[in-house]
Amino acid sequence: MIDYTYTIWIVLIPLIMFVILGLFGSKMKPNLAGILGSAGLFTTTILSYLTAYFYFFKAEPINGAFTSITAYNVEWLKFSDSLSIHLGVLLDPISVMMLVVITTISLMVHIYSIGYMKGDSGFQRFFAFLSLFTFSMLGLVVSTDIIQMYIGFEMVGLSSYLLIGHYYEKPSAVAASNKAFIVTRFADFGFLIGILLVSFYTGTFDFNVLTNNDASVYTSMGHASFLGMSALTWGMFLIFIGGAGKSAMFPLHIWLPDAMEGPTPVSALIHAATMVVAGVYLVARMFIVYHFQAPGTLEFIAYVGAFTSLFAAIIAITQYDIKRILAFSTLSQIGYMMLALGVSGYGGEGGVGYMASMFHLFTHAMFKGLLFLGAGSIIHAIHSNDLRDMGNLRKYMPITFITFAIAVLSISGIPPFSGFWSKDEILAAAFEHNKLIYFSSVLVAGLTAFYMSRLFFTVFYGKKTDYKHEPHESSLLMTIPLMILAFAATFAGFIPFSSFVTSDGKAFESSLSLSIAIPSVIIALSGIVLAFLLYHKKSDVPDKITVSLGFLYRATLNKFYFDEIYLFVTRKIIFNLISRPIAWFDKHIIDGSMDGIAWIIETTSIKIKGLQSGQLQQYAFVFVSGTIILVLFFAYWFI
Amino acid sequence: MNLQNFLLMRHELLLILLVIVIIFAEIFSKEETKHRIINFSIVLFFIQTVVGFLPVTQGELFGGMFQNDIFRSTFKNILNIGVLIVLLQSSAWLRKEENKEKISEYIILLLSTLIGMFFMVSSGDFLMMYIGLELASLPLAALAAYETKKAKSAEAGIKLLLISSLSTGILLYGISMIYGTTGSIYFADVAANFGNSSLQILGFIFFVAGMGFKISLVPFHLWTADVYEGAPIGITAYLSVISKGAAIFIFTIILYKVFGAISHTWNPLIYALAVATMTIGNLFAIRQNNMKRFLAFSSIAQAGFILVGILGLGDMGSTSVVYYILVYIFTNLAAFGVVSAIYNESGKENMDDYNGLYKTNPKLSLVMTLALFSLAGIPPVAGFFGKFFLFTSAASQGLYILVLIGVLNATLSLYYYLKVAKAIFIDPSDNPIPYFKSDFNARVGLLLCVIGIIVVGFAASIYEAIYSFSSLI
Amino acid sequence: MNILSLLILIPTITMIGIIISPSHKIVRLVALGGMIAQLITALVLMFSYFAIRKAGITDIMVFYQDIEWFKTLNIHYIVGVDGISVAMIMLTSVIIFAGILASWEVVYLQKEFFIFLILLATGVFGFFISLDLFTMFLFYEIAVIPMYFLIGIWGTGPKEYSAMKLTLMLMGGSALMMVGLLGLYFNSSVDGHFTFNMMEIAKVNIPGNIQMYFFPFLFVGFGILGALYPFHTWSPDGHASAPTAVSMLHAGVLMKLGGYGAFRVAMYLMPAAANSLSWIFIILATISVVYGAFAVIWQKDLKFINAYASVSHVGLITFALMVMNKTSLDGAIIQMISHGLTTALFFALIGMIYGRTHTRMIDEMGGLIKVIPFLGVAFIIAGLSTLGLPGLSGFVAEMIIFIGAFQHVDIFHRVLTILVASSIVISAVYVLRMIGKLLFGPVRNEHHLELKDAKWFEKLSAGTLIVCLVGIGVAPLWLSNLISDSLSPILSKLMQFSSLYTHIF
Amino acid sequence: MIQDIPIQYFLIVSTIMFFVGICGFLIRHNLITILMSIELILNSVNINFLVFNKYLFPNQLQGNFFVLIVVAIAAAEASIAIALFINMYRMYNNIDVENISEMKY
Amino acid sequence: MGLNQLMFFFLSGLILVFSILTVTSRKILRAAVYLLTVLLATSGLYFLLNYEFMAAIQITLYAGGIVVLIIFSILLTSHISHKFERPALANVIAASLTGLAGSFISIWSIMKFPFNASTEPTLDVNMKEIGMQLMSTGHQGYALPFEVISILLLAALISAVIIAKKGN
Repeated sequence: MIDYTYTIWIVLIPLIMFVILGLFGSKMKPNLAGILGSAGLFTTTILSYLTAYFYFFKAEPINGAFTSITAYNVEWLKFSDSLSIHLGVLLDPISVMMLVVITTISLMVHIYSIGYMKGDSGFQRFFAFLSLFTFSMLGLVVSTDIIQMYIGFEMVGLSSYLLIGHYYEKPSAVAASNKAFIVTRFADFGFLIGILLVSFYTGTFDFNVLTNNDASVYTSMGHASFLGMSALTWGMFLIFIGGAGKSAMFPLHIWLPDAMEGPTPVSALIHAATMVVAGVYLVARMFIVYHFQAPGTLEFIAYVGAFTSLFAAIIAITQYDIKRILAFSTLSQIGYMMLALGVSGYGGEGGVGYMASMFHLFTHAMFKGLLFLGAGSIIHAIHSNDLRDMGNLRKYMPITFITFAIAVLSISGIPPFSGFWSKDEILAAAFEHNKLIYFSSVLVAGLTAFYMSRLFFTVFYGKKTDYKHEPHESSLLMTIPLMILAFAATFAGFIPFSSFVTSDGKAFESSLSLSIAIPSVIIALSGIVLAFLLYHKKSDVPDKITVSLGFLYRATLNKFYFDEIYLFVTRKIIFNLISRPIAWFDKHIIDGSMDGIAWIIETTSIKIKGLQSGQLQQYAFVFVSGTIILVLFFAYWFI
Repeated sequence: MNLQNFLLMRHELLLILLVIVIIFAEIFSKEETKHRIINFSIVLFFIQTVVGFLPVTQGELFGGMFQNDIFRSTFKNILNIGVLIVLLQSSAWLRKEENKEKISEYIILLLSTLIGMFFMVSSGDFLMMYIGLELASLPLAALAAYETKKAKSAEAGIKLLLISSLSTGILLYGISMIYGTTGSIYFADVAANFGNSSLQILGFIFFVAGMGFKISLVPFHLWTADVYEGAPIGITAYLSVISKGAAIFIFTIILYKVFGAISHTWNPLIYALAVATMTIGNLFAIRQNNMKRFLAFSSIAQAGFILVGILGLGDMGSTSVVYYILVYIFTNLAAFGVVSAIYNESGKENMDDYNGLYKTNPKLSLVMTLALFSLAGIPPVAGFFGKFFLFTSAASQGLYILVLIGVLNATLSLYYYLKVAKAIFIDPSDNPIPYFKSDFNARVGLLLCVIGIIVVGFAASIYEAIYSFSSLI
Repeated sequence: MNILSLLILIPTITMIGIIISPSHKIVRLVALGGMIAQLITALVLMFSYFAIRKAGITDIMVFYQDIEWFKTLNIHYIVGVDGISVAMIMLTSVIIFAGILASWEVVYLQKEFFIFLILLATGVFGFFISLDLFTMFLFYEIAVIPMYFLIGIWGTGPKEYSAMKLTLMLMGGSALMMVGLLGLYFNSSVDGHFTFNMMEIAKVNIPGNIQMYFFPFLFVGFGILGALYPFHTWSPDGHASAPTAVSMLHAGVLMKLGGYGAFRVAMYLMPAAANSLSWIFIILATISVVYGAFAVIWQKDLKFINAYASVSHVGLITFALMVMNKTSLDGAIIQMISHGLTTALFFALIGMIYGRTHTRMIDEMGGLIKVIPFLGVAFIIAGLSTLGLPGLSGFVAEMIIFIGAFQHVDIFHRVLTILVASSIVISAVYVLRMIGKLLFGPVRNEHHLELKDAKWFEKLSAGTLIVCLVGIGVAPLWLSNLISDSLSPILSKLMQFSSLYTHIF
Repeated sequence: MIQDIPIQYFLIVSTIMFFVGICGFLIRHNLITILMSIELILNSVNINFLVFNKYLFPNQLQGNFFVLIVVAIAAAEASIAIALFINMYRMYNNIDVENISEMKY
Repeated sequence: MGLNQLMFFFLSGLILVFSILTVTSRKILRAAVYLLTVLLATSGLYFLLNYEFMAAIQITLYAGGIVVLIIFSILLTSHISHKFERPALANVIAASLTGLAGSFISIWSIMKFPFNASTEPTLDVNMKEIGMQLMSTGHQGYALPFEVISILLLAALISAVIIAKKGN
């Protein structure tokens, strides 16, 4: 038996780094802070790899399945003998896989950022927050307890907030960070209620109990139902809402594009590779419960995923901001993961969707991280996010060009790049399960290839030469991570994922099904070709197309006006129709009634002052008549 | 008249002696040394006060007309302390040029009203009570009009006298009916024969009206503010605490002992009077600017609170009432002491003249604040305890609604007490009352008050002592 | 000498020390010294409490001391603490310590300021250690009255109005309380031997109808201090006008007196009425939480923002109290502490920022984190605790309350829990909006570019509070243990009368 | 003897006199007339005392002495009142009740 | 109708009529004279009651003392020919209503009360008896009130003096 207790350090080292950098960072030289942060993370990465190595290769699977191991556990809060919150480290295939992903990407981003953020006034702060984020994310994935998961969700939300708002003097960055936090907070509210509901019926927060297939905890459940759905279904649904918020599923997706206001490495780390998949991870973590106890919700998840992927892909076509395109593509890809989970079965071959989802999560982290870092490199070079300012960059930035190309091919699902393999599994799973979703997914594959190629060709081809400053290739600190990730994006697809990460922990043999692969590759290729034709050099064809599409185009360009709808809801309804009236009500009615009492007393006091007229005879009159009235009252009426 | 009798009546006899001594002093002192009479009489009075504290036995004289016991004599001691403080506080004012000629008269009259109150407190029949009451009222009217040059003073005197006469008339009518229906003016006989016929109730209510005038209960209170405003401050203080306290005391005793049989009738009556008195007093106090007038209405409200305590019946009721009067004497005299010190110094007696007082006269301000808090019933000063016990006493009879009205009124009263505090501490002023040092006597008086305000609350033994005495009557 | 009486004695001595101090520098040193002594005493108390419990002593109250005072009325000076009071005493001593530091630079009538401040603290300490209802009431009023002067003299804005309103409303509350207390007193015995001793009254089964009569008095009376809807309006005005340390102490501790009293006196002594009337107050509390949170959004003044946020958060306390199961009660107490610390920190920071910018309107400030990073960061931490971020105490408290409340068998309570929990979203909205406007964005007023960051005492003040916030947030178990043992006697009494609420975890 | 006159007759007379006095107190302008009304009031009370004494409790003299005292006090009262009036007369040159309504509210 | 009754009605009529005249007369000196009449008639009632001593007191002290005092002060402060204005009608109505209500209630109560004429022997009221009781200190003794009254009179004297005394 391997002692995994050390894994707690995987989580703690980034936290310690955060504390050190947070408290003393401002007194350090910037580079020292960067190196310190990276060094800490490097240690963590090594530990994670070690863990993965031990877990997957050294430990003997029991009954051929990877078991989940509680490596570390501490009671954090206790409510009763049976109900308590624990914090700890839970190792199972997906959490170990996530450890690898997170530390890898995070390390890359750390190194990259030393170059990218050079000269930034908030350099140390940036690294402190990166550490905080890494800590939160790692803490999230190793949750032993659903509350720990919730805490992780909140904490990554916070770090995301802080990092998006890195350029806090830019109002748009502040607005974006607020939006990200509030929207995910809203989702977390759902998550919280879900937790409350589920734990109410199961009496536990512990994942080991909750996700135990034979768990008797569900059998004791009452038949409570609401609107025709069982309470547990509702609970799981609400928990999904939490995941949907973090993973920016429709309609909670609105924060993600805006989150691109943050520094690009942050986008790569948080808004592409790690945090946004937390929702997927959550669903995967509770997959057994979904599958057995709330299949309806799972179905729903599949549709939400499919819709989001299509919806985002469509929007991505029309955008001009390079990071926004990537953001929408992220949405789309996460939608893939979600739908894969949604269509998955349990155990063995049937659980291919689950496996595919995790697989895609893994490969996506690599190539999307790469895309963002590449985009960062481009932005760093030309100081703009706008596609229209770019062109012909392959000449100036060869390394970026090549690595970016690999990433684009990978995301488009062109073999042998990693994206192909995982996407193929997803399509296969969808095909098995639901033809509608399948077709939609294939369409998305094509769209993905198209808009990524559009981006690619626009940036790197064309004849644009009128740069104010000559763009140049980024420094080694930035290109080395690109290269490493490009390597990963190229070859990650060859990892036999199904032998490691499956729904029931048991390895199975997954095979490439040509009947699925060939159509999807053809679609992807045609997308690329179309994009090449339209964008490889400047032409007016795209403009004509946009004009002919009219409203549809404008709607897409404006992201189907979702931001406006949200703005309407918040500004008009919550602010103006709820908050303002309440503030008014409080000031004038509630407080007014208190002041009103004072006013009544004061007024009475003024009104009755005539009683004290200063005239002796009136006093006497009151005196006498008072006496007589008292006599009348007490001598006659009372007796 | 043996020694025993003398001891029983020593408060009254000593006071009479004191008055005679002062008359002689007046006669034999020279014009320029007249002001020494003040300190002379204060010292004498102090001795008298101390003697009053000697133990007393229970007994009655003159066939029951005069009754004394430790409870009554304790109360007289309380009054003595109050009067001592009043004398200390008025000495600066008495020394003023315009009052120089009438110093000893002032003291004599004051002391003779005190004699009246002592007789009233010790009375065992309506006749003595009536005489005591009159002796306690008539000279006060003259004292109220003491500043003969001032229109307000004259007005106060006339108002007091005439309303007092009217109330006496009504009181007497009531007493006559009580006499007619019970056949006696002795308390003991009346108590035995009092019934519930409407004529008796009528007599009783007329009696209450007459007493209500002295205690200034609503609706018999209207004279209070005007007289308080017009009278010299010392007299105002005297009226508001000593005179009122004595009246409340005998009123309580009479209610309990004489009219105990019809307590079910007077309970609602006192209830109604209490509510009216508290509320009206407070409502009027809110708007006042003149400090004396303000304290007048405040004292009306305080009388209402005391009535709440009376409703507690039994030992608890009388204890809480006497205890509160004790607290109230110190408290109100402290307030009047400050007002009078300031008036003597600057001639100002309006609330807004007090703006910024704390900056110039912090000590006086603190005394005033203590007094106000005690009046409002804010801990840790004595007023809190006093009020708490009053309400406790009423609650013991289950009168929770009355207690609620009472405490809400106390809250309302806090409003105007805080207004004074606000003027003193918060409101800025362009020309605040400049710093001054009041004379020795006044400071001693205030010191006594402050000690009283602080000690009486915490020293549970005082309450216990009163409680143990109250069961004796 | 009983250590509890020391908690009253030290402030008293400190006040005397302040009175005789010759110069204003010494005054504040004396005040600080006194409050450090107080803090140490409180720490000693806490550790000895743990030691006593560890030693297996299971008395409900420890450090019990009973001195007869008014014999005939059976009024005693009785002190004693259990875990809950110890926690509240710790809270108070931390906040008064931070408060003294936060008012380090009060110049105007400094002596008086510190005297009033410490007098207020004395009242609070006395309240928490009292087991006799009379002394408890006495200390309660001692705690309330200095507020008038503190706000009236050293406040800002419409200070007289606010001070008066605050005082009158709170004293109105105490008026109601008094009726309730007397009602308890006169029903505290079967043989006519009345008592104010809480532990004695707890042994008596007061008839149900009498409980129904007096419970509202006590609960609302305390509730007014606890900003129970709709009697909360003193709080925004009062806080807005109060000087920094006073807001801290008031929102941090004094409002807890309400919750604590409602719990310790009203609910503990009248459990039957508490059970049957809980539905009214739980609805009020729910309104208070949601309504308060919504009301914040529209506010522009930092202090109003925090005051309404306080309304919302103390509403949560009432809510949790009224759910009446172990977890939620535990949560209620922790929320008291957490809110105390958070809001004290908030007010401290607002005061410090106001001292620099001379405005509290968020529209008139911006980008301050650039110029005053320490205050900015501390402000963000306070904000995060307010919105219940994990790792800070706010989260712990809210989580316990939600979990506890949701364990209630009654569907009604669970629905309300969901409503109440929605406040976490609203609080995120207003906190982030406030932080965004105040600290981020461009610096709106160029004068603000010259502001200086926190001085040592400000750092110490805020730092102390932050350490406590984080300490509780990271490791709440000890606090929860401290409290939950002491809940059992109260809970068992409450349970005795709940035929409805049997399903408790 | 007077047995043929019922006691109530006396009482009615005195009562009416009492209230006439009170009416006088309430309506007269001149302070001296107000004082005279008070005398009426006291006089009616005296009648009461004596009548009760005579009719109901003739074996003692409580009523008599009460009246004696009341008369004495009434005299004292009147003397002080008149002193006050004279003092006032010096100030206003008349003694109307309107003069004494300076202090109010 | 016996002589006593006749006397009674005569005196009562006198009292009532002159009482009312006292409080309504618009000439002050006349009012004083009416008051005197009332007081004298009252002393007549006392004679009727066989209280000769009290009647004498009434005449000397009341009629002789107080009324003289009053007239004296009238002369000092008023013009004899001065005729008062009529009091305001509202005042009159309010006052008379109060008076009527008061007398109605009182008389009603009186009529309802069962007065039992005493069967005990009547004490012979002579000067000696009065003197004895006045000086007696026991039950039914009035030495104390007598003494206190003297203080009161002294105080009243001083009071009157300090007020009426002309300042310097």
